[in-house]
Amino acid sequence: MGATHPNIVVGTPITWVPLMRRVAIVGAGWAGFRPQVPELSFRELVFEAAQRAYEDAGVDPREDVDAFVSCQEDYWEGIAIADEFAPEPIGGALRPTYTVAGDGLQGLAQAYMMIKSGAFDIVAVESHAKPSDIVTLDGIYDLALDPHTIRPLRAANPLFTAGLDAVAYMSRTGASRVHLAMVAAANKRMGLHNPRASYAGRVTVDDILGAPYYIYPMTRYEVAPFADAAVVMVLASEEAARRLTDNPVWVEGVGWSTEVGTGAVEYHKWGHMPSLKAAGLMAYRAAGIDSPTGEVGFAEVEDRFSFMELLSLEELGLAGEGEAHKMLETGDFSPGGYLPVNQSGGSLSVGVPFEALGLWRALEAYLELREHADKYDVPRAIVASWRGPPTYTSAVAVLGAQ
Amino acid sequence: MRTNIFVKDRVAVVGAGLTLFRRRLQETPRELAWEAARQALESAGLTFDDIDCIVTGTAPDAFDGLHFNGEYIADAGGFGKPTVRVYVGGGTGVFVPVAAWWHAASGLCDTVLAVAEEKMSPAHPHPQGVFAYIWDPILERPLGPNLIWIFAMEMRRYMYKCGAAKETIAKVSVKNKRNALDHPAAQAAANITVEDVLNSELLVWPVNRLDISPVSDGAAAVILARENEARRITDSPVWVEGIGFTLDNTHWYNRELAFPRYVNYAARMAYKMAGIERPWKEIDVAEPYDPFDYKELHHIEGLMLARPCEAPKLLEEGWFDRSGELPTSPSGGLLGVGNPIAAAGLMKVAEIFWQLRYEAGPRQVKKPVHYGVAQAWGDLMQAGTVIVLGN
Amino acid sequence: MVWKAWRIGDVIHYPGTQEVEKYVYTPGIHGLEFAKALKEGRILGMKCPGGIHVPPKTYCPDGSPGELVEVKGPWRIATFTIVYEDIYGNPLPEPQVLALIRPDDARRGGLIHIVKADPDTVYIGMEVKPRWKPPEQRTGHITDIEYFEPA
Amino acid sequence: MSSRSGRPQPGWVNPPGHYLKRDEMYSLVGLVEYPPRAKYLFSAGQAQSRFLMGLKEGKILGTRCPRCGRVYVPPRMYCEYCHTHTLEWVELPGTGVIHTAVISYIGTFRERRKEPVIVGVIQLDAPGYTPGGYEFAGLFHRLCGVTPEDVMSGRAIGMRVKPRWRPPEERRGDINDIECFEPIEG
Repeated sequence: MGATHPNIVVGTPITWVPLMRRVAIVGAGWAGFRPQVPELSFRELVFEAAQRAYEDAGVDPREDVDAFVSCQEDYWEGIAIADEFAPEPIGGALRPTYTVAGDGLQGLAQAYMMIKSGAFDIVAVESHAKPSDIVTLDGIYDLALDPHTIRPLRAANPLFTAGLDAVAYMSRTGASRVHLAMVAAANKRMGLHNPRASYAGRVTVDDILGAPYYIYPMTRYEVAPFADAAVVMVLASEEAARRLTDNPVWVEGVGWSTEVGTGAVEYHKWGHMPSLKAAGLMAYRAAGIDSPTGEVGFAEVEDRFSFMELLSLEELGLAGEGEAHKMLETGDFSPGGYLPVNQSGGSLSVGVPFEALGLWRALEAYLELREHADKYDVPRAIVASWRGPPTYTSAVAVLGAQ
Repeated sequence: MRTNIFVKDRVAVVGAGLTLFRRRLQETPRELAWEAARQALESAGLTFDDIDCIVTGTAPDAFDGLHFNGEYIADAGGFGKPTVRVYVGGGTGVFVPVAAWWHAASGLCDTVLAVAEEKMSPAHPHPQGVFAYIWDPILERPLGPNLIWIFAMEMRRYMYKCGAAKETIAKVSVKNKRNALDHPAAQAAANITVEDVLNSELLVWPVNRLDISPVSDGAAAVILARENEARRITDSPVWVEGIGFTLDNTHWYNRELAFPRYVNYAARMAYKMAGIERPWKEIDVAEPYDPFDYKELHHIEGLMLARPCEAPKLLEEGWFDRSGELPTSPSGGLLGVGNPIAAAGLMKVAEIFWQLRYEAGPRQVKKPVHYGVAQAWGDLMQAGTVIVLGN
Repeated sequence: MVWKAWRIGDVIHYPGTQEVEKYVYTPGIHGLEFAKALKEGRILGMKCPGGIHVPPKTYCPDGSPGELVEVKGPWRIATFTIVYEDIYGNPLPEPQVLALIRPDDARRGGLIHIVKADPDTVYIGMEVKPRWKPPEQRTGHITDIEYFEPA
Repeated sequence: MSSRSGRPQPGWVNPPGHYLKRDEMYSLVGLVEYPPRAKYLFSAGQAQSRFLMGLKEGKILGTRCPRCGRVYVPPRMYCEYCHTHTLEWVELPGTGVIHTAVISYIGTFRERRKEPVIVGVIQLDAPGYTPGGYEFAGLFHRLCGVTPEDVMSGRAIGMRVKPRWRPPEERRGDINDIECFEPIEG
């Protein structure tokens, strides 16, 4: 340690090297994104996504990739120590490979730090989910609830904590059920243009308002169903990225935060999402953004539950507190509006591939920035994902094409 | 992977703490993690406010019986902080500070709390049952395996390849349980003989009960800081000189079991980063992972602290005793202190930290120490995680 | 995929579990006191810098150890939801009202519990009171409170 | 000790924690006992499905990597060393040698077994590997016809074995369609 970087003029403090070291996404691949993928094991599904990602990036995983990150949780997989199965399909066997038991976006943040540290040049991040392999989904969710204060109540639907948040949010901001339905209808329709959106449809606000409740105040249209999917992304340092591609998508900043552990769910600030706010601020700081107003081209934000899209926009500073539903009314968040949100259709039309959810949002932003960066005044996207319920961890990434 | 001349910031360990390791603790997993964090912070003269980021580690969720177990203990270092749980099975304990290293080395966090927790006692009728679920659900689980099988098979292969006798291997258990007598957190410290090991209950030949570490609850924590911060906190920081980790393929029965190449690759990565070329000479104290007694020898060879098949001979010569040439598991290891899986690995890192600060009290090794290595293993004979510390 | 098995029936779906007979969760340090108090029909909270937190969880958001105190009502609904369908979308025979119920003297948290009331009448700020099981049936669990009902 | 005066003691000195005896734990007020529900239906996928179907027919099938020539048993749809698809299926004779073997006196939940069972790793005869090399095609299974003395003396290691199949009508497309591996006579 203490030696100078060969590319730096002698006398320049070493401290500057990684600070200047930018991180880019140079390739991405996906597979699945269907309600069920019965023909493939989760390993084969991941392999398909990995092949596409490495082809996109133009790298050989056995030669060029320095480390591999896999994002998954044991109980989702039905295997204790599920990381046993992580290395082979992504080309990480006998290589530096590890698991993040968290959202794919948290895995992306790990890769970002690994590259920033200066020790790694190319890192692959993988996340996958096969909810269709789970027979007792409610039983699995039950295990996530505090065994003393919540689980014994035998709540009829373990996703109910989202309902508690939704009611608190609506009461605080004055957003109505119509606004929630507008979010769901818009996302379900936008998804019709997305090959990954299995749950898209020509749904109207009236259809939604007329549907029976799932968890008050939301209907089944407003709660994202589950999907089988795998996503792999390849991240690289600036030098490596320039070598590999002409149009890298830069990871300008990342942030992540846990508000309360699942052992203290009661202490959550209901109707808010402080973890999302903290993650956003962290990511903005890393990206050098003081205020996101006017600094962002589009956003892919959390919408597992319809109200979450509005709440996310507020917590991320993309809408004033209690303003998101008003901006929604004026079309600010529609394609072509002030800030297009969830043009991919969001998770409401793509579904929830468990831990791959955040990485999938990054994938959508990456593809859009790569193909259509010129559509935006500022070719920069905010990607935000929340892990819950019942956890209160969020992760945010700022991606840019410049 | 590049060598550390490209790394911006040196990162140091500045504090470490433990809870008791016991079969049944009253604390919830979340409380255990917090207690360990508190011990670490107090020993470093810090408060929870001083922590920027948290890295947590727990091994299989199926022990604690908590889905998202990382989320359950996530606030143990204070609410509202960047928290992530990393995971490589049994190797998690050493991997937690490895991940914490890049949190600090990247410049994103100044101080990082690395905390690992495990509570094995909630699973009934016996925590051993949980291990059934780490096998391949289609090709291995239907054979009704017990996890000890895989260790026994590896141990048998190692004995066969290296001509190591059960009597020799048992000496690891004797040494570690004796070392643990000086550890206040220890669960299985004892003064036993080789005969005691050989005469204990035969579980899976060649494994007897005293060849194995016990079922434990417990937590451990260390605090890492960037150079400037570390120098402010303490005048004797212990530097993270090298990190290494490797995950081998899933099919352990498609590989030679006598030599742990996954540990070897991880060790090479860590030594390369630390600039260590002759680990058998340059490493002064080691904490190889020892859930089973033969595993310590196996891992010593993987860590290149002995040549393949040489460790049993060196053990006989007293090479690995606290007063020896290269003391291993001076803490008492998992065999002596206990094995709350993820926490046990981090306990090993903490022990190297105390050894390098000359703070290990009665456990302090006799020789002067400059470099120490801690290592953990995990999964189906797959994961090797290594951290090299220096003072 | 460069090739595939011929028909969907040619791929196998293999049943498995990740279960043990049971898990035994110890209540923890504050949890034990909280449980004992429930048996006596009292509810404890935790004094933290900034106010009382319910339920007690041994340590406060800032990491400091909390101090046990008894909390007094009145209890109000801080937020609620009504579950109409289970996670698979099967309608429940009767909708279930779940709420976060906070005593007036607490600053943060509250008890998550079931509210026995007509779903249409529940609102934020509604005063409710715990309906305790008879003392001899109490076991020190959160279910010692059968439900909350309008006060 | 290099410690300054007034420096806090190291974090191992007074480890906190409340130890409980077994009975104490069960009599704790507020103890929650919970039987979990965690059932799955694992997609075996392309490779393992075909392998299991092969077992039903009394065949041990593997896949061959077109680049490095390794034959994988159990098969996978990809080569983990070359990261490429493996398309070609190979039927193996099923014979091989014992790589390691142990005698288990306990079951999954650590209960004592009435009869010990001998299990081990079988290194199968398969093309694509260097003899005596680190990697090989193999299976983990029960061993029969091997005595505890064979295992303890080390005679078992290197012994040539073949699968003992269950009768065709009892096979279900399951790893247990092979009853065990047994020594080849002579």
